[in-house]
Amino acid sequence: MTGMVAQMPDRDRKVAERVPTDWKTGAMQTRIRRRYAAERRFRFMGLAAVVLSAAFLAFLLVTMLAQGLRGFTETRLALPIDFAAAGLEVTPAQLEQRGADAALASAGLERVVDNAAVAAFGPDGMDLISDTAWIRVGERLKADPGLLGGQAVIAVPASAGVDLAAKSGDTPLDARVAELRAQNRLTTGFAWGFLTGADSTDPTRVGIWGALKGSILTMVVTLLLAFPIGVLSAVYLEEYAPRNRWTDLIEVSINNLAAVPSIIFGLLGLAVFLATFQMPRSAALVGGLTLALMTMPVIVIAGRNAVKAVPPSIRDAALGIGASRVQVVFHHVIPLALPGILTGTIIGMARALGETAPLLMIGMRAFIAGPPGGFTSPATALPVQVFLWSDEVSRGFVEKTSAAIIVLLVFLLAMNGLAIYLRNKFEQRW
Amino acid sequence: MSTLALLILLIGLGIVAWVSARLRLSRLAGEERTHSLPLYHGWYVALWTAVPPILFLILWVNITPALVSYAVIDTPVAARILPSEPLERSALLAEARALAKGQIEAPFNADARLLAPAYAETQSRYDLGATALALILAFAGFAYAFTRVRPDFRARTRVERIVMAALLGASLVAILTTVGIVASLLFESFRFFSMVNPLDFLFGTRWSPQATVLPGEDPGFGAVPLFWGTIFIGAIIAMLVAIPLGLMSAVYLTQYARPAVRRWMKPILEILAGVPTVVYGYFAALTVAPVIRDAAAAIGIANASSESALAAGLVMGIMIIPFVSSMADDSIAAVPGSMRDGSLAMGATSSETIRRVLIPAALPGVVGGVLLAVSRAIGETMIVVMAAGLAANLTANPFASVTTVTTQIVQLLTGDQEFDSAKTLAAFALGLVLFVVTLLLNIVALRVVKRYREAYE
Amino acid sequence: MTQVHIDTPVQPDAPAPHKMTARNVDVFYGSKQAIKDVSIDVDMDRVTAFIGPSGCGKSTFLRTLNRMNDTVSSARVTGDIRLDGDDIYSPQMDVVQLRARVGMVFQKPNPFPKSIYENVAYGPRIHGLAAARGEMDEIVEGSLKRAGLWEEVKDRLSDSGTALSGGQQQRLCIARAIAVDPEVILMDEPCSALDPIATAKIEELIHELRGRYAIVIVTHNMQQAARVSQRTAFFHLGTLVEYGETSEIFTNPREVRTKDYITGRYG
Amino acid sequence: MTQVHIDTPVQPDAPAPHKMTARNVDVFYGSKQAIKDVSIDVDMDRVTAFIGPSGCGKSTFLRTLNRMNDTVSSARVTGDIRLDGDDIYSPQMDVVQLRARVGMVFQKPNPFPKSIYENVAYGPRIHGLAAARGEMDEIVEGSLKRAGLWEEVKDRLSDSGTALSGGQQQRLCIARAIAVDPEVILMDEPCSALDPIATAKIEELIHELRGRYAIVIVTHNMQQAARVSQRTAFFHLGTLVEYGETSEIFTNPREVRTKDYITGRYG
Amino acid sequence: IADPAAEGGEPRDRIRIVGSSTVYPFTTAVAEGFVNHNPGFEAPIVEQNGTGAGISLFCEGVGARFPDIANASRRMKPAELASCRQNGVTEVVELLVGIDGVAIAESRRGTAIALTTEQVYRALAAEPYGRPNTTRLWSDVDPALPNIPIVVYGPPSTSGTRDALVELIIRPGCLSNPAMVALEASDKDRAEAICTRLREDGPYVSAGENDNLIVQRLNANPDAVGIFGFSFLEENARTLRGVPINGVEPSAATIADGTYPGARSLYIYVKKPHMAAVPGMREFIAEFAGAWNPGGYLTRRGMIPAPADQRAASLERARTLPPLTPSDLGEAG
Ligand SMILES: Nc1ncnc2c1ncn2[C@@H]1O[C@H](COP(=O)(O)OP(=O)(O)OP(=O)(O)O)[C@@H](O)[C@H]1O
Ligand SMILES: Nc1ncnc2c1ncn2[C@@H]1O[C@H](COP(=O)(O)OP(=O)(O)OP(=O)(O)O)[C@@H](O)[C@H]1O
Ligand SMILES: [Mg+2]
Ligand SMILES: [Mg+2]
Repeated sequence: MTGMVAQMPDRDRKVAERVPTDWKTGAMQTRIRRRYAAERRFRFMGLAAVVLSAAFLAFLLVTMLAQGLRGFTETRLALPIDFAAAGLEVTPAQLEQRGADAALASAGLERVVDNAAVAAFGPDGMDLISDTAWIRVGERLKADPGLLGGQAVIAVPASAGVDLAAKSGDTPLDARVAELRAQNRLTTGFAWGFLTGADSTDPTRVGIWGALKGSILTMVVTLLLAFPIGVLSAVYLEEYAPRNRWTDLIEVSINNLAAVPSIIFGLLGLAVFLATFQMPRSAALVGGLTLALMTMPVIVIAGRNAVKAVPPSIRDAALGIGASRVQVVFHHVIPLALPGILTGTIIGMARALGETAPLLMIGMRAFIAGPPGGFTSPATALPVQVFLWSDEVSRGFVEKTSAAIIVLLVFLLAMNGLAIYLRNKFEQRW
Repeated sequence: MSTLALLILLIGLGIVAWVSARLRLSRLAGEERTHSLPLYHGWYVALWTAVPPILFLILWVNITPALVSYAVIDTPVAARILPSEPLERSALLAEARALAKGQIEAPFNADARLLAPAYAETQSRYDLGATALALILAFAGFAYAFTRVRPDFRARTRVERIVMAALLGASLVAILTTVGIVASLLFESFRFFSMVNPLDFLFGTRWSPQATVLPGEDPGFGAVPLFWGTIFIGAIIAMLVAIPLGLMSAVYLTQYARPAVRRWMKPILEILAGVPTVVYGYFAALTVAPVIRDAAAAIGIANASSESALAAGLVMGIMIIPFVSSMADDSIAAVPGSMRDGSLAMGATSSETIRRVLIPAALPGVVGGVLLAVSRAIGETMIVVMAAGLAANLTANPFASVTTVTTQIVQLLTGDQEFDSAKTLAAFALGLVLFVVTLLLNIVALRVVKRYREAYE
Repeated sequence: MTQVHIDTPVQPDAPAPHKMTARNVDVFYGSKQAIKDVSIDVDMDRVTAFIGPSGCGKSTFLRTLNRMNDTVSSARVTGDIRLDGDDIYSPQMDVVQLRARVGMVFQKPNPFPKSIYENVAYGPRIHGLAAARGEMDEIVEGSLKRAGLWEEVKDRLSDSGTALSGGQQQRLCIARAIAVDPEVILMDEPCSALDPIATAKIEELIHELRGRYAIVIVTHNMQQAARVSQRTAFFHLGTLVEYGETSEIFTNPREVRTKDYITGRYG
Repeated sequence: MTQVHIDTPVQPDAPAPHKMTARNVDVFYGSKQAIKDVSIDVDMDRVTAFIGPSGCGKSTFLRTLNRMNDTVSSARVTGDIRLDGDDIYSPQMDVVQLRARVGMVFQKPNPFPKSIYENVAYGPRIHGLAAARGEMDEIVEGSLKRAGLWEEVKDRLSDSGTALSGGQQQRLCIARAIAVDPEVILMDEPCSALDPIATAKIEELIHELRGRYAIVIVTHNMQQAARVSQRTAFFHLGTLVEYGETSEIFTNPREVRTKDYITGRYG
Repeated sequence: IADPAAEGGEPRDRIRIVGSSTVYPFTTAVAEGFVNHNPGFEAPIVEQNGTGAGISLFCEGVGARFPDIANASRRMKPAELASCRQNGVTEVVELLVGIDGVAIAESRRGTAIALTTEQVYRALAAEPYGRPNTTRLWSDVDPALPNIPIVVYGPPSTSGTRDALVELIIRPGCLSNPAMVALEASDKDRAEAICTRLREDGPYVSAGENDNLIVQRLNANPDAVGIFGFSFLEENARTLRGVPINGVEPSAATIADGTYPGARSLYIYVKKPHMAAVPGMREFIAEFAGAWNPGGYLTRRGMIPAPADQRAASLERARTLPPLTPSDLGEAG
């Protein structure tokens, strides 16, 4: 303080020299106008960035919708069949028993349907109806065994070529389809089979349920493993871990695992679960394990942030009346952090649901014609199915791929929406 | 008794133990205040009753099959029919066991039928032993813990110690995973490097892997084109898209947008990161790539590939936008409001405040975010698999096709080649490189972010 | 600093044992010493006030009295602190019980985000103080009554504790502390976040509670210290500068630093 | 509340125009009124102190004087505030210029994470006050000298401003505010984060700056208000309770609330 | 403790098939037909991992851990059979299921060209006849060819179609030169390198496994030529046209009778001991045999039926399941 007093004369001399700023001069006004223009430009750039990013998203979603919605419909042909005359070796009683499918298959229903197609549409009839049209006919028969005794007109799925020609044209079958349409034998309907069936080599018969069920089974395994482990380690690291080299190591591992390319987890699954532990290839169990390892760090990080966000005053309050540290955590911290943890979990699960590359590594890219039976039976998952279908020969798969993408996106958007809802609902209550 | 039934029985015993411990405590304590709540005494005894036998069972389930098999091998029937070749022998044993358990109806090898009864008999003997041992363990544990239940017994401390052990165990899973990754990559990579010189691999410029490596010939395992492709797509093109868009979006949303707009737009942009990469890949391959190729052709670039680095990088950049923007958002938000107030109070406009004060102050955080985004981009697989192609070109032409490390891993491991060949093993070596690079990127990024956070906390 | 001789002003007449005694207490955060050689006694039926400029270590010292400093991993306490003659830092001492006996009320009201009833019942519940539901109801009612909150909340016991006003929240926290039937209550600036009316209520409550508990209160407001306490300790830079009867400290401080502080020369 | 007649104590002799005048100012945060009908004058060559209990609206009112409340989206200001007779809330008023003319210093020192030089040069640079590098050097040196910081930092102008001690940082912030040559300086509890020695330095600085600027200072410390200000305004619950010469307010308050506050009955 | 019975794997309830990605679409179609016609059985798992990898997996042994059927886009090599036998897989049944073509095609909008195997070899080999490849235009290869740049989109080195391309077109093109035949006798490795390595300096573009993309690229670039499975050509016959090789255009007929050089037979290999142990094996083979006839659903998916006599022989084998012997392969090879 004394030093300051000593300098004072010097300061006063220097200070007096400045003239007050005149804000009204032309130069100053121009300058201010330029500054405001720069401000507007900058702001516009920001807005443009937001709009552009949102536009990309909108474009992506609209494109997928436009391409994929057609995948949910199928073209059907009205096929007259004279069951009485066809000589189908099956009785109505058999159709009501458990072995109905086998009975129909061995009774030569396929041949009957093919013959009916040739009879109805001419020599190219078999190319017009789907290879598996007879299965649809069989289902009708099971529903209504009475048909066996007479004639019926059954709407069967058209072949991929007809379907494509009917929907988009520009195929060799266009003329034929126009003819059929003129005869009123062509209808379009919602393809329920797409929602209930499994993979197939025939685009008119593929379904998403097999892959969806595979995804669900995989996700169940992932959730059961990643959630408890993730939450417990988040709690440990945030509430108890002493600061030492070990916890640093755990922290580094977790942060690193959260960013390790997913394909490396695939390599891990391949080397550890398949090669070392001899677990079954292509199984949802292994997929779930692999994805759980990938999801766990995401949950840990979200969990730690949520735990950190619980105000220390709550812990103090509980400790202050004599709660032990485990009681503090289980009575107060975890319940309060739960929304945050759940949000992180959902986001991690959504990421796992969309993940493809690691599943390719552990053999979940096989062709499997039926929905998986359990955790150890072979399965695919939705994104893998998308990848596989995008590579199919037949043009009919293009719209099916997009349709599968729509199913996948619906799930993901729902999950993300739920996470956002949770986050907004529980954001900062204290 | 089957393992499952035994497990249920043990859990039942645990419940009985839980209840009886509480009863004993209330009888002993009467009106006296106990050190721990009855609940903890219950848990203490229940855990002692159920956990040791369950651990034993887990161990048992893992070793009995072997013990049973050895016992069966020693039977006279086995000595007569078992083949000496180990693989055949084991197949036969497995079938005999499956027959004995009724899992299959017909074996591959008819001899298995002869062995099945021996299996069934031995197995039931061992199962009986396991049940007895488990029950003895349960009762011993129960007796030990039950006698310690007294009002002044510190049951809570004991139980909490177990909880702590469980917590610690959970957090070790992360380390195990890391060790697993490193081990699985290192082992296979060593095998690869015993076939291919690591220097050729890291610095060679020709990538054309052959299944067998002939001596004295370029093996075509020069990974530089892959590294370049990865950097070109992930760190250059994608970032050229993601950094400006992400940063400016973050700036707009945090500094300009009304709270309602921010509340809606932020999650909407985050959806970009939630869309599965396989969808982006499909989108890139079918929608973006043809447009880019046509555009290139229109401006006179001959030979534009339909699988271009640009298509993959562009789409990847879009995917990465939310990473950059949310990290930038966080870092800008972490700059104390007083900085902003300080600048505004000097008469600075918002954009001057943002450009001259907020962004420089948030820069380390933003840089850390970008590094994390880069590590995410170079690890991305499906977009490149579907949109950028497989040609290992060493080119800076964005319209040409390039390939990346991750794509090659997928190709090498799912393509048509034999296992154990240099080609397959190369995938693990590439994985190792990828792992090391992301590890370094992350460590650097986290350091940067952390140091910067500390500066304000 | 002059060594404060702590026995002089306390009990001129009888050797009644102190509720808590602290002798030569040092507290370190890592290598930084926050409390230097402090000795103090806490007695039943008295309110002891800690005053001093910001950062002088009032809260730190208060928290050593019920081992809340255990939660700060870098904190280290040396010296001797006894509750009814038992060393509270000895390995035999169970912190959980200690904290039940030495309750604490914090600067910012921190009710749990649970119902008012559950806030008060939490402590008795974890300590197993109530055998039946009816007993618990009694404890809750009694504690809320003693905290002077019963009339205001009796019709909405199931509302969230965080929905109360600041002053009510602070009284709820006091009720919560009382519910486990402590012997000592530590209060760290309990009124600094409250408005004058709420402050007056809390001060009145402290007066009423005094008969039953040993109370230690940290405050920034010297007038408050003068109003509520019987004995005052003045801390500065981690040392105990002066400790004595409140009336004496405020009218006739022995140390010049105390006087400067009380008259607003700094702080 | 009694309507305060603001003209009485101000200028008994001459009608010299006020630097700033506020008349019937209300401030709302959303629907909550934080300032109710406040009228005040700010004059050159004087230090005006705002005192009052926490949350009474001192900061809010201070920030209306240079429109810093514009940054709070929910804030709304009505009434009439003039700088040299110009309505600062009129659409013609350019906030950028206004804030250059009415500088502000905050409670917590907030230097930019840049060099000391750049901290001071920031304002002149954005306003284009210096044509050449040499001119800027002069401005920086002059401002630092006036803020009494030059001797301490002249050898390390390129060090980061955040590396200084708290008191130095606050003086740096004052230098930064001075550098754009303002007419009024608003200070919101400039010493509350500082130790007594740094506080003394800032108080001395305020004395020196008084000759050149109109200064408004918010403070919690009544002794500080008494020491540095010539006029004091006492706020309570958003209203201006009493406004007058400092000497009078502290020795002979007219309102009982003022008296209670000054003597520590609440707050 | 290691379980001596653990290496055999758990018993199986469904068929496992591995091998060629060329045969894959046909096998999956049959797998599907099999499930539809035999609702009681579990759906088979079909994986595509390439003929070589598939056969080596297949040959690892008999038992539940090992696949039951291997798809192959070429015949098993005697060495492979030997390794099978070494691992105890003594009874392997070979079934010829049909024929596929490696088609060379171009856009219908481009200049029509016709090539010979030798021209293709000279245009695409890394070192045609031991000298570096300097050709850039088709006319560099042969002045008679059009004066357009060589742009060939073909399968990547990881693909089975690539093997077929090399075996069926490149190598014969190479060996049409007597010097190479001589070299093969003297320095096998060198000849192998000269005759099988494809150039990597631009004109040959390794496209992805995704053949659809090749089709798209051909549509975009009318001067380019693409190499892929014949079924893709059929599927896109409206926009693409096959390039004749040695004067023969790729078509179902020319491929079936073997005159088109890019034709190859498709096989499946079945382990006889598994026929009894894995449920559904017999039915699956029967399903296959029903589908490979002309007009069967496999032919509608682009597979070309084998000549009638070969089909009959295969049908007979499917019934009697005669094990493959080295001499069978010797005759063929
Ligand atoms: N967790 C901690 N780690 C390190 N230092 C700490 C910690 N808590 C407090 N300190 C330091 O210890 C000293 C005493 O702090 P304490 O909080 O006890 O002061 P106080 O008198 O309560 O101040 P206030 O009036 O601001 O509450 C201060 O210098 C503070 O910076
Ligand atoms: N951004 C805001 N939004 C809503 N209410 C606010 C905001 N800022 C302040 N308030 C409220 O306005 C009232 C006045 O606040 P202000 O910060 O002006 O008080 P103060 O006198 O400066 O108090 P202190 O001494 O604690 O700084 C308070 O009730 C406060 O809660
Ligand atoms: Mg404190
Ligand atoms: Mg304030």
